[in-house]
Amino acid sequence: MNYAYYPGCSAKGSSADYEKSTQAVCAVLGMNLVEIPGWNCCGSTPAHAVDTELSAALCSRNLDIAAQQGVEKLLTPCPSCLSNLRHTAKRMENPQFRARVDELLDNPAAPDFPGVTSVMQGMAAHCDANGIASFIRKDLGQLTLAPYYGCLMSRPADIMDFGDPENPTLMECLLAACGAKVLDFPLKTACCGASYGIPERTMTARLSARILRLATDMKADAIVAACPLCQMNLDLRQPQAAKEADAIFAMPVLYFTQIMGLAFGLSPDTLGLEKLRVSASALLDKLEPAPSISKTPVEGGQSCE
Amino acid sequence: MSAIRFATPDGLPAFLARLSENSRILAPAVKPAGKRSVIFEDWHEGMPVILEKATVPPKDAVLPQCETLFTYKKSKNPDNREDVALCLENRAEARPTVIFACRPCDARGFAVLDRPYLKGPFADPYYKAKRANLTVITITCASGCNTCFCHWVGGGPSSPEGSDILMTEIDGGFVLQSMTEAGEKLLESAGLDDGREVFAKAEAARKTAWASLASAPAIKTAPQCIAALFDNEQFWQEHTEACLSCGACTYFCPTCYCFNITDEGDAFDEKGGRRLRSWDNCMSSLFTREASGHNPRTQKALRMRNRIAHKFSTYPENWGAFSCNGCGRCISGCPVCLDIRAVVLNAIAAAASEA
Amino acid sequence: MPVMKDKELRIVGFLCNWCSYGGADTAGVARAEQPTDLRIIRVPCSGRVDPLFIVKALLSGADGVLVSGCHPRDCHYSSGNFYARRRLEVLKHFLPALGIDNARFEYTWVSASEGQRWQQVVTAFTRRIHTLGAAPGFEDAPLLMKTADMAPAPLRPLGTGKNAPLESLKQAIKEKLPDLACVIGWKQGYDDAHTTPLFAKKPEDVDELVWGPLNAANLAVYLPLFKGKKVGIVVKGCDSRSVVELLQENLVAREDVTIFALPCEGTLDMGRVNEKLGRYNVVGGIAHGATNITITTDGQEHDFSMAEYAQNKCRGCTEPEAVLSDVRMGDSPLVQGEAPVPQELALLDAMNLDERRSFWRTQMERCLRCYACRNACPMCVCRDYCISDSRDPHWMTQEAGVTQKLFFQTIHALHLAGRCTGCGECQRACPVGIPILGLRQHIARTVGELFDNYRAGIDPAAVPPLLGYEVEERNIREREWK
Amino acid sequence: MRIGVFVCHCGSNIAGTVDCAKVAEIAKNFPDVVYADDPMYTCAEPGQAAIEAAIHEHKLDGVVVASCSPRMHEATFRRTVERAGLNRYMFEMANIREHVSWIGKEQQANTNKSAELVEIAVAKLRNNRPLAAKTFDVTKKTLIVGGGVAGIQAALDCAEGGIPVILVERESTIGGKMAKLDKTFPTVDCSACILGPKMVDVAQHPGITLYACAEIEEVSGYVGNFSVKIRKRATYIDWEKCTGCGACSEKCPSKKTPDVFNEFTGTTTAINIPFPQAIPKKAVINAQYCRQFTKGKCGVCAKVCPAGAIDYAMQDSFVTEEVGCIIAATGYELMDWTIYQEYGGGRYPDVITSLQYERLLSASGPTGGHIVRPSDGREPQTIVFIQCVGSRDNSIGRPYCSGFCCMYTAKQAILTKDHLPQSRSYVFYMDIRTPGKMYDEFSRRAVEEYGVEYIRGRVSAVYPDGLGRYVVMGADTLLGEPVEIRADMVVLAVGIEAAKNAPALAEKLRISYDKYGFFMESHVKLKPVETNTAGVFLAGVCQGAKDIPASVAQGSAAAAKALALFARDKLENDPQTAQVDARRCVGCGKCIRCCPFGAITETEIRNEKKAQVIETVCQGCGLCTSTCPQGAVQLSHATDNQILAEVNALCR
Repeated sequence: MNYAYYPGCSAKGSSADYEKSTQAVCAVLGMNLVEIPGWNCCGSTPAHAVDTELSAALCSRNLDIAAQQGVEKLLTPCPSCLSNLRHTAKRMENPQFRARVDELLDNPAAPDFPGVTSVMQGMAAHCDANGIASFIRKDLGQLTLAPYYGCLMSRPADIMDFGDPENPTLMECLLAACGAKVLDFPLKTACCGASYGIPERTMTARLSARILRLATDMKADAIVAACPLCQMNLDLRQPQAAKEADAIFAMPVLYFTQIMGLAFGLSPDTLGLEKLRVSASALLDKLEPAPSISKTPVEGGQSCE
Repeated sequence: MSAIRFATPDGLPAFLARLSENSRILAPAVKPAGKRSVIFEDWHEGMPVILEKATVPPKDAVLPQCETLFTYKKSKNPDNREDVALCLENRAEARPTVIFACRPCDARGFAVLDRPYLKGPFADPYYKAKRANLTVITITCASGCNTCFCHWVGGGPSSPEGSDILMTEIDGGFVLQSMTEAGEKLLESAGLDDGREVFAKAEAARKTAWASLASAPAIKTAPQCIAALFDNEQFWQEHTEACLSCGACTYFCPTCYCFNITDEGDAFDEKGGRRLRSWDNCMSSLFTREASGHNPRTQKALRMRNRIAHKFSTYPENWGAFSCNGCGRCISGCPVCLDIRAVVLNAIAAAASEA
Repeated sequence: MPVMKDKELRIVGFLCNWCSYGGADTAGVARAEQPTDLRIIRVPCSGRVDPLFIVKALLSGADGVLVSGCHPRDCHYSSGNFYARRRLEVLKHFLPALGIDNARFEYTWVSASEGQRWQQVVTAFTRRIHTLGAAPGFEDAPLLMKTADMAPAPLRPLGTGKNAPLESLKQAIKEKLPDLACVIGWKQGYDDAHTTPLFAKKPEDVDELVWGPLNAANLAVYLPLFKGKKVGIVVKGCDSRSVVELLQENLVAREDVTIFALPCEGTLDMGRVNEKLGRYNVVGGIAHGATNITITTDGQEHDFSMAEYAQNKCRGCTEPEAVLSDVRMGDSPLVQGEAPVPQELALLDAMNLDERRSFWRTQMERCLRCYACRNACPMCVCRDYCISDSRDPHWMTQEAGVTQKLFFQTIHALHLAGRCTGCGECQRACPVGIPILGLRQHIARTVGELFDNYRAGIDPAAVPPLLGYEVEERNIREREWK
Repeated sequence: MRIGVFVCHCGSNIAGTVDCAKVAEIAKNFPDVVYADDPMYTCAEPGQAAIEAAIHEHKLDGVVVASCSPRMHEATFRRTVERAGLNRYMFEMANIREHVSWIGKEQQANTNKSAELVEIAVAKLRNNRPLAAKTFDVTKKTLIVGGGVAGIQAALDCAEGGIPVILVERESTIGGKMAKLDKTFPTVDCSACILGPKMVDVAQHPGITLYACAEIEEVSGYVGNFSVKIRKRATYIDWEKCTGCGACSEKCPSKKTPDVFNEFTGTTTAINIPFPQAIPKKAVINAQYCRQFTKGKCGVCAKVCPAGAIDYAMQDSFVTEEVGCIIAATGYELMDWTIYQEYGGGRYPDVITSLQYERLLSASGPTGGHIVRPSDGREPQTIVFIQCVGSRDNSIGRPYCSGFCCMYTAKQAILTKDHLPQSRSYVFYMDIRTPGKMYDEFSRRAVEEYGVEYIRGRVSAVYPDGLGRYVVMGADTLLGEPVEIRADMVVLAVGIEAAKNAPALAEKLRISYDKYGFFMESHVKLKPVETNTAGVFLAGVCQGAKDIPASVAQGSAAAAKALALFARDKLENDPQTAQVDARRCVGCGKCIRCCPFGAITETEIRNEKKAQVIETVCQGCGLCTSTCPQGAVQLSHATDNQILAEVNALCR
């Protein structure tokens, strides 16, 4: 099945591993991601706080491209892109706002935009827990994972559509379907401080440390992220956080797509694991071949949604 | 000597236009509908000239469905609010009116109304003013119809009673013959061609019309017969069972003249209070309901008796003529096809068998 | 009373004493500034607000009417506002049929504590009325004459009832006659081309009974007059629905009425038949074909095919057979297809508000207030105590103006809400052919849309929609307003 | 008629934006108005005297007062005109304060509007008729719904006043929420010790009939003569025989039954007596957990019961009581705080409600009065109390203050220190609201004597730290910085809401309730005990948040209302009832079908069916009047003609 796909700029740089693993896992699931042509930045720079209309114009252009393609749904892996695209679609419902944005565009934006959804939501909509289980080739039963959505994915609730903004559960659902032990991770939607990584390094370190410490204390084998910025922050800045917290962390921070890929038996290279700063080798050691290819159905077998 | 004029069909609009310079013209107008009707309306140039028998008689011209007799206003003396002044304003309206193309039965209706309103002990000023300003141009009938029976009750397809001008259709046009002074005056200034040459054709047409009518039963004894049946409740009940007690028969009757008086509005209001006179309907229970709530005619049979007796017994007793001119609208307009002719004939027969 | 020129419009509010009047007080206590146009009439409960008050105000010159009561479930009288909601919602749908913009009427719920909400309601409603401007009147609307089209093809083959088992029916009636005060049917009227009601008391009377397309009159109208007596009645399908409605309203007892039914093959539109017959002295005879009748007048033959001359209602009829009967004969006709939008209603639907006001002004001008429409209506059970000609209550004057006449039609239509079976007798009875049936059809459609496709006169045990309520109405979304 | 119009200045309240003299002058031109004046304060004694004088001097037979809302002073002025010899219904009011002067500043528009409102009132008054009340007998008996402290107080006061009482309690014992409390503020005396004797009094008072495990099924009738059908739920134990010995629960094998009385802090047996001081002290079987019901076999309790009181076949039964008034005292419940996901949404065992904490504190509770963590039974060292959980929070649609949480939180913090002297307590608060007698002193003691740390600010999240404790993250808004506390236990001061079945009961009683389910009093300030249904009174938290002293006071107040009602042998009805014009009535029964009160019946007049209004039952809503097509039923004082007169005055 084809899905229109908006990778976002991180996918081409800092989160190339996210992109790689997303493509790989989606391929396994039978989701063919078709990148929309000529997309641009979603405006998720500090610009969107400075000039809403300019930022919306950037998003509108992307949404317009998707609309011209005639797609119904657009997938994106990045919560920040998702947030910007959805906010724009919402704001463009206001005719005055739309008129101002249209002035910034070469051509007025399409009257109706396609719906935008995250890759995570897209996967859950594409196949239910049993469907995911049927692809499992490696047993993740020894892994204890701390799902971490980051602060953006579920907020604001009415825009992002992730259920309770304090307690989203979709990622848990996917990870559990892959056979891993999933922690009820209390800080799953807490801020990691990434956006202040440059001006307020201490604060960022403190916030990250809080998450890393809890995951460590809860004996997690890895934190599972869904946001390029969070992943980079928690992984790359782990020494800074450790210094701030006066602790030693060795917590691999993987994308949920990487975990899924591992469960599906994909190779670490395919999933871009080599890009991790905190190595996932300990984690890989805990993987075992799946006991049998045809797994017993996941309880209920219902959709994750 | 009456004036006799001739008008072609094409000449009628000009004739009416000329009349309308000084008068309001009431002429038949067609109201298309699932059930088409013909209503007298203020004529103005451009309106088609319709010569059909109207669904509603032109009674409204002298006895409006509802007229404001007068308005009354009260005002308080600013120095003493308990001192209230009452001011009456008479609203008797009478503008010159010409009824065009009513039927002889309709015109005879005015004669029926004239008696109580003008010839009784008190002349009604409102009626009188309107009547004095009214000129009636009647088109004679070329035939009878299934519901009308003018020749039973003293009329006929070219009966002149109540008309100022009789108009008869002949080949190529209409002969207009004045029957009254007013009619004569009107025709003389109407700008129409002389019609004496073709008058004979008109007379012939009228005769043909008379001849086409089915023979009329003798109903001369109706007043006595109906009076004799007054207490025969069964007779009246049998003839009223189907009656719905609506006002279609009376409101569409050219001779029914009963009215109701009501006051509306407030004397202290800017518009003042209005004293209204409106048609009343003796077939309704309300007609005789007294303020106490008592009603001498609760049964519709008694009300039917009243209507028939009034038209064929008591009015004739008082005025020497039926107050029915056989237009048949009470039959054609009745939702359940009650037939006043049958009631009268049956009454005569029943009285005979009783006697 | 004149409004302040160029500044205020006339807005009338009906507020329940317990919630909304209190809410308006609360707004006052909070000094919540509001436009000055509104004049409040205090009523005990929104359930006290007869929709006719609203029509009366709008026809008398009000530019807007606002009704406000307690929130659903909060009624001081527990359920008054539930009834009000249904009735006012029906009115809201109905007003446009008259040509009145229903944005001029609103009903809402404001509690005694919601001063702020009251301020918002008044401000928004007043703004809305000012946007609409002064209400246009009826008396000076430009004239507009329009007529309804003929209905499309009938849902069943129409015929003349020639082969109906009339003789067997007469036999059956004669058998029952000894136990009955009379049996109501049809007989020949003043000529062969017209029928009139028959009240058969003796067996020989029964022989006068006729059956066929001339039997247009709905005889159910006579039943309440025989209250307490045992009577029989011969019905067409449509008539039987009126009987059912009378049973539902306790105006006739089931054990008192014996219903004789034949399947109806359609009735003629006598208005058009008479128009075609024109003036004639005598009927020379009438011949029934299978699908047409031929009437000979003064030696001339006139052919009337049922396909062309049946009443509109017969074409859209889905109940040619009685819905309730004691003696039923004849074969059941096959009805195919859905009932179309009735023609008089389609005519209204096709007009905009201005046109409708013009239309009604043009139509109502010729009304003589003879009340044949009312008295021919089997559901007009008030009879001699209709509020249209009473002084206490004093709803109407005797004045002959268009608004008075139209107000009566509104009274009739609103009183028929959920009760009208669409028999069309009102319109058939009108001697001047005013297409008033459209108003009844409009309200019947509204009732159907709002209340689960309810149709009057189907089930004697049904609760008529306006005499009931649901705490949560499925199809009324009055709370979406602000 | 001779009508007098009085246009009140209300000091400057009206006269500030309305030219009252001009309104009076305009009014003089209205029909039948023979006198008009514009007094300064119409409702004051001189103002009322002036009305009386004018009635005499100008021979007035009708009076219009244009002033404040009739909801404020209609009754006042009705009495005024009555004193001067007029019938009280020959009076109308025009509301030119709340509806005119207070909501608009333009004098010209206001003056015009006031004059029009007076005109409407005059138009209505000209159609008014004198109305006279009817008298009827009273059943001198009170029914009280709810056996919490408010209901208990009302019951005892009524019974002491000589009025028989029927007390209906949903649970198997009376005592309500107060019975679950350990100590009460501000005196820290034992709740059971002060409530217990009152409960015993209820049981022993000959004038009180107690139905526990019972609910109101149906209510009909009207003030003075209610008929109430009560459903007695099946307890599966014949209470006539049960001696409350407790042998059954000792032997009951189904020991994992949730303990409702202990707020689910522990478990109990399927057959049990909720607590030792229960009144009535009778056992009840929880059929959801009883093996006899779930598995179809057991019968242990039937075997051990020395009185032979067990009856597994018992069904719900009904009893109908005739009473003259009803007091609703149905209390409250805690809102469902688990919607707060940031506090774990109920997933963390050591995050508990304050009421659960009361049970932990209570010597008769599941822990025998030892404060221990539900998760591991250890004594907590650090306890965080979070206030306003579900109170004053618009984000979840609960803007109201629950009233007593500040005080009990202080109490619980103090008791914590008493129980665990080494412990540390923190209280996160928004504002401290302690406006009762000795209340603020009490909360200060918590801070000053017991060292409870009060932090002004909200808690943003509570989460387990993975090491067995909880991280409480919040803000100290006084210091302006984030706070993080490692706690062993978190106690939430959960906001209150009306009892679950309150709306259903309100509909049966025909009283109003707000959107949170609290019953509506007749007037927020002046009639806090009455409801809009005559003869139904309110006591306790069912009307709105209040603490024990206020609940007790309102219980007594409701009893006083009942006693005052019964001080008369006969009652008068409100004559604003519907009247049937039998001549117009066709007996179709549409009014009978609609009447919300069953106040219209069918009668026969000369063999014809007609409607008939039972005037004592009719409440005057007028639904029948707008239902009757022929206008045969007219609501007195709001007849069609009266309302039409008002419409006509406005629209012509």
